[in-house]
Amino acid sequence: MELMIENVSHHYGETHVLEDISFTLKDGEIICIIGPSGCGKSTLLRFIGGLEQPTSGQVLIAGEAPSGSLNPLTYIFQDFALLPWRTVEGNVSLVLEDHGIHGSRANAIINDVLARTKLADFRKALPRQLSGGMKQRVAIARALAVNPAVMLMDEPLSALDSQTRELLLDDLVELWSREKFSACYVTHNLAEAVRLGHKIVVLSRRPGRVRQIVEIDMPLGERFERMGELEETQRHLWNLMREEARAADMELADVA
Amino acid sequence: MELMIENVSHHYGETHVLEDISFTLKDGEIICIIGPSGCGKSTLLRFIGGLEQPTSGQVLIAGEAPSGSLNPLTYIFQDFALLPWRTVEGNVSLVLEDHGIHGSRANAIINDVLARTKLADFRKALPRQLSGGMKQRVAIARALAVNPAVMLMDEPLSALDSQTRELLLDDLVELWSREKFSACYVTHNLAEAVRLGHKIVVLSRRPGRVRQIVEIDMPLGERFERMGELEETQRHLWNLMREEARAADMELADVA
Amino acid sequence: MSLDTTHAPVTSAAVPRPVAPSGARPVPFRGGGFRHKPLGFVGPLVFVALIALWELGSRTGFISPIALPAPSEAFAAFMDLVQTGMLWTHLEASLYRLVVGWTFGSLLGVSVGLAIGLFSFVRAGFLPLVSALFPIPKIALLPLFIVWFGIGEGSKVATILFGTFFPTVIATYGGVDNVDRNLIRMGQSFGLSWLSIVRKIIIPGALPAILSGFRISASIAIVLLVAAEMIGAEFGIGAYILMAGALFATDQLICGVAMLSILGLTISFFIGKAEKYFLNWRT
Amino acid sequence: MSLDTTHAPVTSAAVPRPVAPSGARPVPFRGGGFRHKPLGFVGPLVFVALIALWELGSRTGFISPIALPAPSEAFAAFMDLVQTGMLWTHLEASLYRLVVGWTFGSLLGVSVGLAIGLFSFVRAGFLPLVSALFPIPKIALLPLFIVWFGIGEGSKVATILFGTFFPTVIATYGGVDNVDRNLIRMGQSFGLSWLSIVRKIIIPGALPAILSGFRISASIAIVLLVAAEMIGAEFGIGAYILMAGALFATDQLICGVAMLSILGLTISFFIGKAEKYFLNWRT
Amino acid sequence: PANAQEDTVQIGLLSLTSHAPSIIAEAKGYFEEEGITAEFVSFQAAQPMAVAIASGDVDFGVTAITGGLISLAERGAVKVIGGALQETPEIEGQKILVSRQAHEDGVTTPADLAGRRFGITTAGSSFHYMAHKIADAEGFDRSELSLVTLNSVPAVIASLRSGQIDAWSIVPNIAGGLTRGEDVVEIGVIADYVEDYQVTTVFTSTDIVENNPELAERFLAGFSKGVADYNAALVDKTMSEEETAEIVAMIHEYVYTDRPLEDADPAIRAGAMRINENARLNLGSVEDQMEWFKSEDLVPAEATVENLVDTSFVETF
Ligand SMILES: Nc1ncnc2c1ncn2[C@@H]1O[C@H](COP(=O)(O)OP(=O)(O)OP(=O)(O)O)[C@@H](O)[C@H]1O
Ligand SMILES: Nc1ncnc2c1ncn2[C@@H]1O[C@H](COP(=O)(O)OP(=O)(O)OP(=O)(O)O)[C@@H](O)[C@H]1O
Ligand SMILES: [Mg+2]
Ligand SMILES: [Mg+2]
Repeated sequence: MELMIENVSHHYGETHVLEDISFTLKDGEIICIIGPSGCGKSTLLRFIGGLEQPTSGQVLIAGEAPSGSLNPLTYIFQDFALLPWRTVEGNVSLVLEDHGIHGSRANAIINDVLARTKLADFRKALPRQLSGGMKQRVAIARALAVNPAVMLMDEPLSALDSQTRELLLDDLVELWSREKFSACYVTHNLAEAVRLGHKIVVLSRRPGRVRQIVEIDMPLGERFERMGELEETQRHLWNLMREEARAADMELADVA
Repeated sequence: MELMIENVSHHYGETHVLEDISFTLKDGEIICIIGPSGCGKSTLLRFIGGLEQPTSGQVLIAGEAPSGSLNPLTYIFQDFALLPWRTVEGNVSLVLEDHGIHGSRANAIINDVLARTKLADFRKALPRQLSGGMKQRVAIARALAVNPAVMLMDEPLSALDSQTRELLLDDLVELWSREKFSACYVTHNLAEAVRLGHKIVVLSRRPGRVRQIVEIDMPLGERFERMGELEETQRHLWNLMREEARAADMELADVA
Repeated sequence: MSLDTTHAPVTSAAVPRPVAPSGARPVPFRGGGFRHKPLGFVGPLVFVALIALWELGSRTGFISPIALPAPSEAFAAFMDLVQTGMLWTHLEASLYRLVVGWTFGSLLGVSVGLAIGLFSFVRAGFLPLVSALFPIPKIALLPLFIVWFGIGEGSKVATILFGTFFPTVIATYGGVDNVDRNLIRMGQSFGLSWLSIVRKIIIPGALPAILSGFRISASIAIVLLVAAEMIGAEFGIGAYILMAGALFATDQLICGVAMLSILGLTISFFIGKAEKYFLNWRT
Repeated sequence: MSLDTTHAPVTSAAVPRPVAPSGARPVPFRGGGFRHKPLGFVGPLVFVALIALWELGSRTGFISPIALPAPSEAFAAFMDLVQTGMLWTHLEASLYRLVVGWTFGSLLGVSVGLAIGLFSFVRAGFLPLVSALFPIPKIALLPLFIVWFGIGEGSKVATILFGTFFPTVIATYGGVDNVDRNLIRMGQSFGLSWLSIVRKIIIPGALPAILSGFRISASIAIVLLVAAEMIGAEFGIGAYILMAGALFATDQLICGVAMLSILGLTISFFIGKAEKYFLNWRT
Repeated sequence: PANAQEDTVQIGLLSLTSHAPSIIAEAKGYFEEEGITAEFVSFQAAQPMAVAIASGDVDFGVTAITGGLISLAERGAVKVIGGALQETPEIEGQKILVSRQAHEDGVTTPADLAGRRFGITTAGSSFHYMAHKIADAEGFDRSELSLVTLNSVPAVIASLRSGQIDAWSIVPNIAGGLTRGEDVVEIGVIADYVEDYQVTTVFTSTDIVENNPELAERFLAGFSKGVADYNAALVDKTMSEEETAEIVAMIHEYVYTDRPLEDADPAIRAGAMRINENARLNLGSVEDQMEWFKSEDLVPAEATVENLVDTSFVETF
């Protein structure tokens, strides 16, 4: 299954947010989207998942979703978006219930995804008892439960402290290595982008335009060991973004 | 002026938070404190600033604060701690008013610190109009206004996105190069620690103990260019912390 | 770097455009609902429709005149008030009681609320008292109020004062409790004096809660107006309503009730303005 | 790496201990104040002291018996009620009205509140109506209530029902509005049906606000009890208070008022329990 | 005349001795003789009782003619069908009272009431009417009496005793209780100002008058027997002490229930006023009251006695 983003532009009222974005997400590929604050990354991701519709342009799917995929386009959110009144288990079963999966069938899926995210011991815990890292693991487990074809991740690690982030990054790489899902991964963190992305889409300051698409061929599994080699790519990205980031940071919000 | 932390231990009720912490902060030196979530870093920093008192042990000051220092031990907080109802200018003048500095004298100080933090154009802005990076700049300006001898910083950059963080890190290095303040800098981010720290105090999981104190001799100004060389130190720190961080992350909060 | 091939920088124009294969279809849209379209015109429409229906019902006799007067009759009663100039007399009397009772109730309430919020001893001593006295209906105390405050303006103002005092106390100390502890800690870390912290951090920080307490206490004050004007009031909207009730002049009754409702909306409008003005620093 | 000297790992025991120079002094402590010490004993103490003072004042004649009866007299009135068994008769009558009125008012209020929160049309049409009717004192409508609902339980229950309906509506739609939009978006992103989102995300998310609305509506219901029992009630705490007021039996009046206060505290205690139970997922 | 048919009627009641005839009629089985099962509904004030009769919750009641009653009659909801309490020259009537303070201040006759505070329950109540009658007769302007609306009799009493109002007028049994104390002084009687004042009337819903007049007749028949007993026992005192005590006990079931019978007994007996035999109605007094209501704009200008009273049930004069 492939996703094509075609000439997407968007306005929120007077605010021109995105301008003529086009790229393709291939099967099993991870695309990282980076760009300064407020350039429209989250907005773009909402278009890709069908949660909002762009002013012009369109997002197309080609090919069939793999059989057994309950929800081909599945999000992982920055703020985890767990229901605080449901246990870990309940949060996962939430997304199965609407597909009529209950009882032992649901149980089997829940067992499987919790095992894959190292959460088996926390089945009955409530979100408030979990650390940020664990919460995001639950969100990942929930996403895995619906067997997604494409994962849409909006800064999934940015609410975590950097050590936990490091740990989860490893886990994501491991998950991907076992099962080559495709993903759109929005981040501010260049280190993450070079650790995870097959392609990195660099957006300009608002209105977001595609400044460059950087491809990295190194296999994901090797990148942690060979970070030094990626240093240059990261620096290249930083040079692309530095001025724009500074300008975006200095912008006064025009709230009266 | 030097700060000595002597055998500090602390309990919050039943929770044993810190155990026998000792180290010295010398004049003009930046000490970074790293450790897994919940190991008591913030608590330790509150002891150092005199905001709380440890169960046992003590924090001592030796030597006189430099003349003209209105508030020798000055904090910079993770959440900025700006008064949302005061403008940038008002937030800085807040800390001067109580020392009887008003009018043109205050104005001169405010002008100076806003210029040093590149905020001169934002004098009349309210916090809600500012991006996170700008807010933290205001907090830094406010801290500079009282001419601190020691800056106590509790994850000052962790609420910012990584590009802004990068920018502010540069600014901090620049500020330090001009005026060699001493600082205690709590962070989760190993990259920050190796960029800023003369010494790095590594704490263990709760109850926090000093696991190791790592010294880095490379001048701060050169570190950005020579990050590759620091990669090994960073990896060493990560190896020290990895397991502890994982265990800390997996802890269930024991809220009923 | 053998495997790490950074492509030569390409400008956005040169980014290769994907070509959609023939089987491609748009992603399904699933973000609808749960968002409020502004339909400002519907509100007035519903109002007008309801009043028209009511008038129709009254005219055709479907609504018995004993159960409810026609809106036109209530309006006629209002025009009577305007023409005889009694409107101002009643309004003036009621507003005076509202303003005095509410002002003192709020001032006292804010002071006590601040004290409860700031001092452990006051809190421990007074909070249970406030919780115990809050649920007492003021109307039950009217006979005592006559003895305590007389039948003049005293008891009327006191009724409103008591009614507004308790919710203001509760809103204020709640506001103080909710002031960001980090801001207070910041104040301490810069060595601000106790008074400075209270004046510059705690009071402005509690202001949103205090203002929303005012909103509640204002509506309570209006509700209590009728009870307050039970005792020896010649003029006032509450007295007007009570008299209409005694004479079973339902047109005047509905007219008075509508005036109270409009008064309530007006006050809440002004408090909204005050919030906008004082809390313009909020996001 | 020439300049970057990582020292050989040293265990914490081996970390060199700093030796304090002679001039060293502890950092000044500046974190005091603004923290509440639990002083649970002060509350009851203040209560007891106040009541003792009041009794003393009454006994010595400092407080005129017309102005306020001695607490012991009010207590005697209470014991009278207990001994004659009238306590249960009054309580039963009042509780019945409270429970029925409050239950239906809350059910209706939650339903209308949900509708306002979920459907733009309902919101646009009903919200102005709710805002306009909310500030109307129910006591002003008593003459009409008699016509509409009769003098039996109908008008009493209706008074309480109307009083609780509006705050519940407001709390509920406020709660729905404040449900984290991200959770709703999450539900949509997983393709949950509209009904699933409402049932599993919006209603539990609005529950805290709805429960705190119940707290408010319960105290309003108690306040309205007196007004409700103005109309042809033989029994009930409100009727007891009104009767006491009519006879200037201040001992009974204070006794009745104290019973209302205790009733209010009891209900708010139970709502607190319900909150603990239903919202145990909150931090 | 005994009637085969049994009707249940709701009778509105205030805890006042003037409502005794209904109580006696019920207790002595006079209503039963008329085929009526009586149920009493207690009210704290006359106004809600009138509304309840208009809405059909209550069938019969006895109260003063008030603005509310006329207003409801104008809407075709209620009708006065008979008279009850009336001032008669031979029996002690309503008293004019002033507070001790006012008395010391020189208010010793009703003529001194000009510029004084006179307590009333509500606008359009009988107290309102009496106050203006005094003013009219004493020749000062009605507006010179400052009327204080206190919404309930107890509030008026409290205000009078504490000197917060200067004057009030009230039936003798309440007046007696007040003047026995220190705080209140009697300065006149209403009979001097209103001739043969028809204080209270019997009324019912228009529905009954039009569709079930026969029920009203039976009620009045039972009521009249109660009136006769009441007058005999407490006004004319022609009954034996034993029977009188029995009557007092019956009344005590509903009046002064908060005191033991021993205490209530004198209060019930004291200052009982005559209730018209056979519920005769003084139409002249009613007309005078109607005129006063209109002159004060308390009722619609088009209100008429014809709309208020149905004269077909009892003798009028
Ligand atoms: N629903 C909306 N209505 C109006 N404006 C919006 C809306 N959502 C986002 N915006 C505006 O659109 C712009 C892009 O927002 P978006 O959240 O997509 O940026 P982003 O790149 O994700 O930023 P960040 O890096 O801070 O997450 C911002 O200026 C934002 O204020
Ligand atoms: N005021 C307090 N009362 C009770 N326990 C507290 C208090 N403050 C902190 N703690 C507990 O003490 C421990 C250490 O807290 P602290 O905030 O110092 O950790 P930290 O190292 O700063 O963590 P993080 O990396 O998450 O900021 C935690 O378990 C916390 O729950
Ligand atoms: Mg975003
Ligand atoms: Mg911390």
